[in-house]
Amino acid sequence: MVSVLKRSLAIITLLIIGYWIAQAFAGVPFGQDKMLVGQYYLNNVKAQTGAVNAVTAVVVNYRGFDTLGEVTVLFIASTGVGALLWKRKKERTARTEGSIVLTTGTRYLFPFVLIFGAYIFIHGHLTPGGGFPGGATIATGFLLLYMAFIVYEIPHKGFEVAEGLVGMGYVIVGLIGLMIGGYFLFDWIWQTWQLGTNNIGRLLSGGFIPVIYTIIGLKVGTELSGIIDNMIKEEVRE
Amino acid sequence: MNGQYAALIIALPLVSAFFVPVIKAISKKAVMPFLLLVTLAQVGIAGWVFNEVYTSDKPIIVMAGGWRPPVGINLYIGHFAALFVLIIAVISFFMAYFSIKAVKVEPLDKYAMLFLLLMLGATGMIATGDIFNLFVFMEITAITAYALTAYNKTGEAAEASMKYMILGGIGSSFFLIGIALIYGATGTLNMAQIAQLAGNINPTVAQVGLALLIFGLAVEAELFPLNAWAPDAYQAAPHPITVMFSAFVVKAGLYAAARLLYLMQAVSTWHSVLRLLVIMAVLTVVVAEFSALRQRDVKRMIAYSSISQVGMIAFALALGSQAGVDAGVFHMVNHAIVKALLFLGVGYVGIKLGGTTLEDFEGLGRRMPLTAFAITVGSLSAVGIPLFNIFWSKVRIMLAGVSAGYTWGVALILGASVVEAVYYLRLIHRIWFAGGGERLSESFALGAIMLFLVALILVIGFYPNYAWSLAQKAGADIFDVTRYVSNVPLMGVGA
Amino acid sequence: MINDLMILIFAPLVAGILAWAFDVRGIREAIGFIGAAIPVVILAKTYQTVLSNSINYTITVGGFKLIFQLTALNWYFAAVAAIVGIAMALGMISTSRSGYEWLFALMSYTGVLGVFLSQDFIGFFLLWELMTFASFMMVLRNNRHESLKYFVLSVIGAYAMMLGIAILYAKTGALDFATIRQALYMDLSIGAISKGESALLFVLFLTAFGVKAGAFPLHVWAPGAYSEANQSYTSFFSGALSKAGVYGILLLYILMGAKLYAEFGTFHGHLTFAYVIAWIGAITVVVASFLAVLQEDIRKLFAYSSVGQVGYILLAFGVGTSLGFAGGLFHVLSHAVFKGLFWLVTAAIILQTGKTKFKDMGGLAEKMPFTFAMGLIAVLSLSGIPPMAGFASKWLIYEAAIQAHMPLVAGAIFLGSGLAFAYVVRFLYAVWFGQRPSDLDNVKEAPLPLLIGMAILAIPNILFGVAPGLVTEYINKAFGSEIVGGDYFKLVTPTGTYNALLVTIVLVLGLAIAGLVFLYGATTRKIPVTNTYQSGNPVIEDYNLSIRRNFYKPLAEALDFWLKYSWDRFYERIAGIAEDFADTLRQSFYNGNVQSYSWYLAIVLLILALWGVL
Amino acid sequence: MIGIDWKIVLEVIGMLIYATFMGFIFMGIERKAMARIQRRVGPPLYQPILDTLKLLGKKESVSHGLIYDFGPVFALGATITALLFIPIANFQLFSSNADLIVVAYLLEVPMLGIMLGAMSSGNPYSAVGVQRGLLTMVAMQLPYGLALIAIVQHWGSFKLSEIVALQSVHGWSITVPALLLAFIVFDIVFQAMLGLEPFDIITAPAEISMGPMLEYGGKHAALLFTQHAVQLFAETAFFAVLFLGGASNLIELLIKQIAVLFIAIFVASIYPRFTIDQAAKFFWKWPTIIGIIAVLLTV
Amino acid sequence: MIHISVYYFGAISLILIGLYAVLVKKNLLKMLIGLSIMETGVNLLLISVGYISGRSAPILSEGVGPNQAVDPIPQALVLTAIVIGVATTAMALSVAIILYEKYGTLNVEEIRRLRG
Repeated sequence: MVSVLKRSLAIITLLIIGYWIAQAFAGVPFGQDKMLVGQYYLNNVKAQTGAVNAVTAVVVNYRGFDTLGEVTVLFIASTGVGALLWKRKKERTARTEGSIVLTTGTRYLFPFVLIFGAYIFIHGHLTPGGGFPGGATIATGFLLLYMAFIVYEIPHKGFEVAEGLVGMGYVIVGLIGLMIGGYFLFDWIWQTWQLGTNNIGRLLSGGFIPVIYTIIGLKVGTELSGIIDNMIKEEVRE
Repeated sequence: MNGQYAALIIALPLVSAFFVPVIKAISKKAVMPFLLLVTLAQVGIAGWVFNEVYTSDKPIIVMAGGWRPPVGINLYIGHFAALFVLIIAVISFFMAYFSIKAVKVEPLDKYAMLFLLLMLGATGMIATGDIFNLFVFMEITAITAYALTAYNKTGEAAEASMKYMILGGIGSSFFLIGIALIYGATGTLNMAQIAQLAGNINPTVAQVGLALLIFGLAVEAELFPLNAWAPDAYQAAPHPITVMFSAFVVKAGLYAAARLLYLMQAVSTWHSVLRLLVIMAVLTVVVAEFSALRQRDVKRMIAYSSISQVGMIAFALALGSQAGVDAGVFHMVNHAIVKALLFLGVGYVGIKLGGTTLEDFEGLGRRMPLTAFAITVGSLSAVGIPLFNIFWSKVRIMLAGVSAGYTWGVALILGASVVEAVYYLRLIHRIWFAGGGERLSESFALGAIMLFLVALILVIGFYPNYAWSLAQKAGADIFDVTRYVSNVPLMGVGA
Repeated sequence: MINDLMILIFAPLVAGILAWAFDVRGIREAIGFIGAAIPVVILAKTYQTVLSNSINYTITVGGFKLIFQLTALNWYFAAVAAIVGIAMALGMISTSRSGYEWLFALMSYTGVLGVFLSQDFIGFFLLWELMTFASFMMVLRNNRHESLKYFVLSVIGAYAMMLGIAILYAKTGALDFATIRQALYMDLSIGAISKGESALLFVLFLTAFGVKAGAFPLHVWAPGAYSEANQSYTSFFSGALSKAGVYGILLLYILMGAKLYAEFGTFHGHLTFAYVIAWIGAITVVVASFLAVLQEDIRKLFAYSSVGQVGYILLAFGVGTSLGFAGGLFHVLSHAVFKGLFWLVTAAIILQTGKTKFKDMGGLAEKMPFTFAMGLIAVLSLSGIPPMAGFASKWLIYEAAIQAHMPLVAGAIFLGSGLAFAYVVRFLYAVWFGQRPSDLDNVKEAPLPLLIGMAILAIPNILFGVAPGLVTEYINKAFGSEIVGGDYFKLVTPTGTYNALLVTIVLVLGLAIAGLVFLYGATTRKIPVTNTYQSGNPVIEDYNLSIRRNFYKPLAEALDFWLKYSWDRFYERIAGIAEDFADTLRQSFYNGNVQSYSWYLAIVLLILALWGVL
Repeated sequence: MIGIDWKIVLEVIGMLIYATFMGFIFMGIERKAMARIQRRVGPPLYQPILDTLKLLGKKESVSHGLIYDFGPVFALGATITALLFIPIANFQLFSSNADLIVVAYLLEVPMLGIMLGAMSSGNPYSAVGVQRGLLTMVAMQLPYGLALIAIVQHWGSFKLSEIVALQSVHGWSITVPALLLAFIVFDIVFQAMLGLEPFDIITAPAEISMGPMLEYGGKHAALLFTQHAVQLFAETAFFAVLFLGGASNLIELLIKQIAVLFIAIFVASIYPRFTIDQAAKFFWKWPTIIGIIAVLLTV
Repeated sequence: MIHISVYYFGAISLILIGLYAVLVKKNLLKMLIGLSIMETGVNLLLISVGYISGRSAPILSEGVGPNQAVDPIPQALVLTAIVIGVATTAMALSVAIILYEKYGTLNVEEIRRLRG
């Protein structure tokens, strides 16, 4: 009875809240052009950043600060999971190998998955995608390895250091911008050095977007792999 | 030096946090000293920023990527932010040292990273001038806080973290809905521009948007009844982290709420939002004080006390008057000092005596006189005894509250303060006049930190002029929206 | 920066901090005494100046302008505090055992002086709280429960005052007395403050000052707090600190008198609001005096007595005529000196015997003759025997009350003074006379500093008793009008006369006649107390027929109906309910279930939604 | 102040002698009348004088210490003081220098003297006597005060001489209805002031011997007897002044005093003794209510 | 009645469903799933706000000029929001692991040692 009451109360409450939010969104009509800053981005993205993909330009360049935060959030997640699931000694406890299809497939696919991931983040300024999907794709490769082989482990020491170093790399890129251009996260490659101005729409353009996306891709890849590693392994009592 | 170098307050903790794995790979023992060093450097930078802002009397606008707002994200380091960034840095520095003594649970390198990122998150929340960036920093703060709350890896810690997480998750989701509404209505995310456009938004959208933003932040700012996670988190977190929660993490949430609130003054239902906030704030004070009354665990008791003080700050900030905001900011500063001292003292007792229940505090005056003295001064200050700092801000809040027409609110808060006096004074009696025990040795450096905080309390208590002038400037920074808007070099996109 | 007033107010505090810091026996006493003596010196120095013009000092602290002013009226209160203060310091040299007590005793001294001298509400409130806090700390050391009762009631009072201050600030935009007074005066014609608000302000301030003065029904803290502090300090606590409440009532008249009069008019020819104060005072006198009579503990007895005596002052102020103020002010002085003296005597007794209950004492007059003499002076003064200071002030209050046609209130004074007589005689009997328990055979006279302190307080009792005009003349000057006529020795009101000197002379004459008869009579032979008519039974330790315990049992029987009710128990009950409520609240709200917590969020959203939708 | 007014000095000395003598006579009247009502012969009127002289003549008296000696002396001295501030007939003495309140208080002071002496004797019966005396005083204080207040409020002055003068113009106090009530109250209280039944709880001869006076003998007792005599005179005179219009000469005063005294004696001989709590309850009931009505009527 | 687009409706429905799970389900994992659903709903909402009828993705290649693309900002925001959501979920799951170790259950009504 209590449960029914609770459910019905919840439903009534939620419907009222939903109605309230919905009537507010009625004031933000769907499908209309409400752009203000967005239009500026669209108008100037090519000239100012060298990227064709406006989303990427916004993410990495115009609103680079958000992305720095985003990377940090992921870093926190990986660190946090590492901290919480930390044990003096951990190892994998899976008892069965993956099926032959899985193991074989993994063996052949793994390099391609990595390459595809790299492709995604390197071409972030041109096509949909970017560092995060790319990194996630790379992590998928490692997940495949975990699923296929019971003994496999990522080299966590190395991954951790790499994670830290690439993270630092991002900030250092930003600090170089501060030194060269006078602003933190300033796109010195595009705006000061003006590299690839003739190449808009091709790979070697977009200022530091590909650089940063590479960093992010590597970082996301290692972090997500680390999270998987942490969650899969269990404590060994001696 | 160029004002843009103020970006270092964000960049330094970040780069240091990323550097920790490398340090760990070199030597595990170097991690904590490194943490200390970084926080010290942060104090230096924050001090420079503070000096810069207060001597030039102009805010520093850091434009990330060189884009002028609203195209790029800007940091707005005005009087308030400069003051609080400094407070955050100093407290973090102290707590970094305290962590060396207090935190023994592995893995310390992760702890160091999370510590730095918590500091970063709060700094960012206070400094940012962009509403979505605020969300990002809020999440940085929140997720680090989740992780650190559970850091001790006991059942209680995990439980507290879980509660925090679920409530925080709901809060942030609705905050994001609020952002969506505001963005949809204005087409921009820059706070200054939102302030400019706020008057023209569809009233329903503005009302719901503002309400949701405040709702999301109120969870972080521990307003009743959204604060249920707070006592658990305070109690279960490692001692230095509790200090940081109370001293500045909550403050960041409060500040953000106040900032958004005043930026959106032009919204037609603004005053009703204020009234609602005042009600919530008063209830926060009353419920928290009563909850603390018979608390057996001192850390939890002080946590409730902290919540109630935060409620008082929220009350002041929600008054909608210059006097109220000034008083609120002043109280924030004082409360940061006092609660840092109290949690530090209680935490140190917890480490030395193995627990923080009331029984552990019996005879503390004989066992750990210095710590006992510090806790006593902190308690007396929290009660609002004159010649301690909180007295001044409390008086200010009360005057502002009644001037704004909330006599009932002030009456209830004062009534709750009586309850506060009761439990703090009981604690003091227990410390000095009950029980006994052998004298334990106390850490010299921690003693020095405590005495420094005690001295601050007394200096502000005896001669609050300087602190008050700071608070006034910082308060004007929040309240005077026109100045805020004019200080941000908007490009005039679309407008 | 440095100025006489600053030194006057803060010298005790600084001395207290120093005494606390150099906690070495001898040094701390010296520092403490100097700190307590400095205000006396400064007040003596400024005596001539204040009558003609006031001394001002202004300082800005934290954006507030604190104004201190030494006017004729303030000087009077400060001087009273200073006399008791120095006596307290002397007493504490003998009775205090730690720097802690010096710190807080002197801190409260600073608080009291500051309260009297403040001319703005922030300074007033600050020092008020400081004073409360310091006196609380003196009690906390000995008894947690009583001290908390004291503190909670005081803080309720202080916060009521804070609320009142804030309302005044909101209405007038000012915090200094002069402006507020003017603004409230202007408000008579503007009417920005409604009747309800005026009533609220009145109740708030009355609560604040009533608590400190121990006015019924807020007096319950007094017995515990007075008796659980160091008794030397209590002389100051009861003698000077409770006067802050009285001063506050006076302030209420000064600031809001006109406004309150305009709002509430008169009731049978009395100012309505003043009538309330007068009745509070009268009830306090009666209730506290009855309770004092029934006490079995020397400290409790004087504690209730103190409450009752302050009731007289409230009553006098409540009369609302200038004669009433004069009487009240005079009683401020005489209460301070005789009650301060009583507490020092108590301190000496407790210090020397270690006993506090009447049943454990007796026959000490032979062992501590000087203390006894001082106690007798205090008894004479308190019970209003002419020509003592206590009589002169009481006489003025009678005159004022009856002249103002407040017969019932005056009746309360009669009853109260009868009761006062009863309890002081009881004190005399139980402590000084009768058979001495054998464990008190080695009791010695009190130490010298304490005796000096007593003497300092005893002299004014006699001096202002024989020459009450010294005080009334000052009061006349302070008010700037001839309230009480006559000369140094003779008080003249429109309806009555009291020539203190003549009464003294006649009394001496009468005593001389009686003494002559006595001297010319037969020789006397001294026999011990135990050699007495006992229905044939010898008086021995086991068969002690002294009735020190339950001396006034018959009275308690006569009053049994009323004694069933107790405000103290009532408050304790409320406090208990509040604590239980707190438990229930936190157990049910913070119930530990995260799902409930999520519901709280949902409910807030629901409220927001309903408020938005509707 | 410097020049001594010899007329006053003579008046004072004369008055003291007269009052002491008449006081003793009043005591004699009291005993005689009481005896007559109880159908005894009773002692002669001058018997108290003889008693006192006998006590004074004793060779040696015992003492329990300084305060024991001081008590009776103080009591007598204070009584004399009180007497000198009451206007007696056409002798104003010092009455212009002190008013009703002073006199009322001075009349209580002797009590303190007796108590001091009694308490220092260490005798439990004395202590009981002290307790009873004080409680009686507490009990009667309220109606007593109310009666005095009624007088003062009605005549608008505290000065006894003025009250007398006003009565001679407007008629005696008891002719005023409100003051008649006050008179009734005062008369009840007066019973207790004189220590007569039903309020003779203080001495309660059969219960606690003589109460406060128990230990005294010799010259101490003589002093107390004298004190009692003077007090009797002073109190009756006070009564007469307040309610019976004072007097223009000693004879008139004497008549009024004796009248007052006889009322007291008659009441005393009719009623048995109250216990102390009964007395308190009694005083706080009817006399107080009547007193309150009286003072409210005079406002 | 109000008229809102089906996208908004869907997104808001997701939010409500998620919140319903949090409010009603006792299993911690289900509550966390609810939170995730809520986040998804919010992200969808954010994206929908940026959509402009008849325009294509904001990649300015051939045929897509600045006036033919939808608003890029919400998409950028959502990218960030998704990552934040992932991070929260990861943290929540590791906390859940600890809770299960210590309490032996994931029923939130039994995980309440900290109360009052």
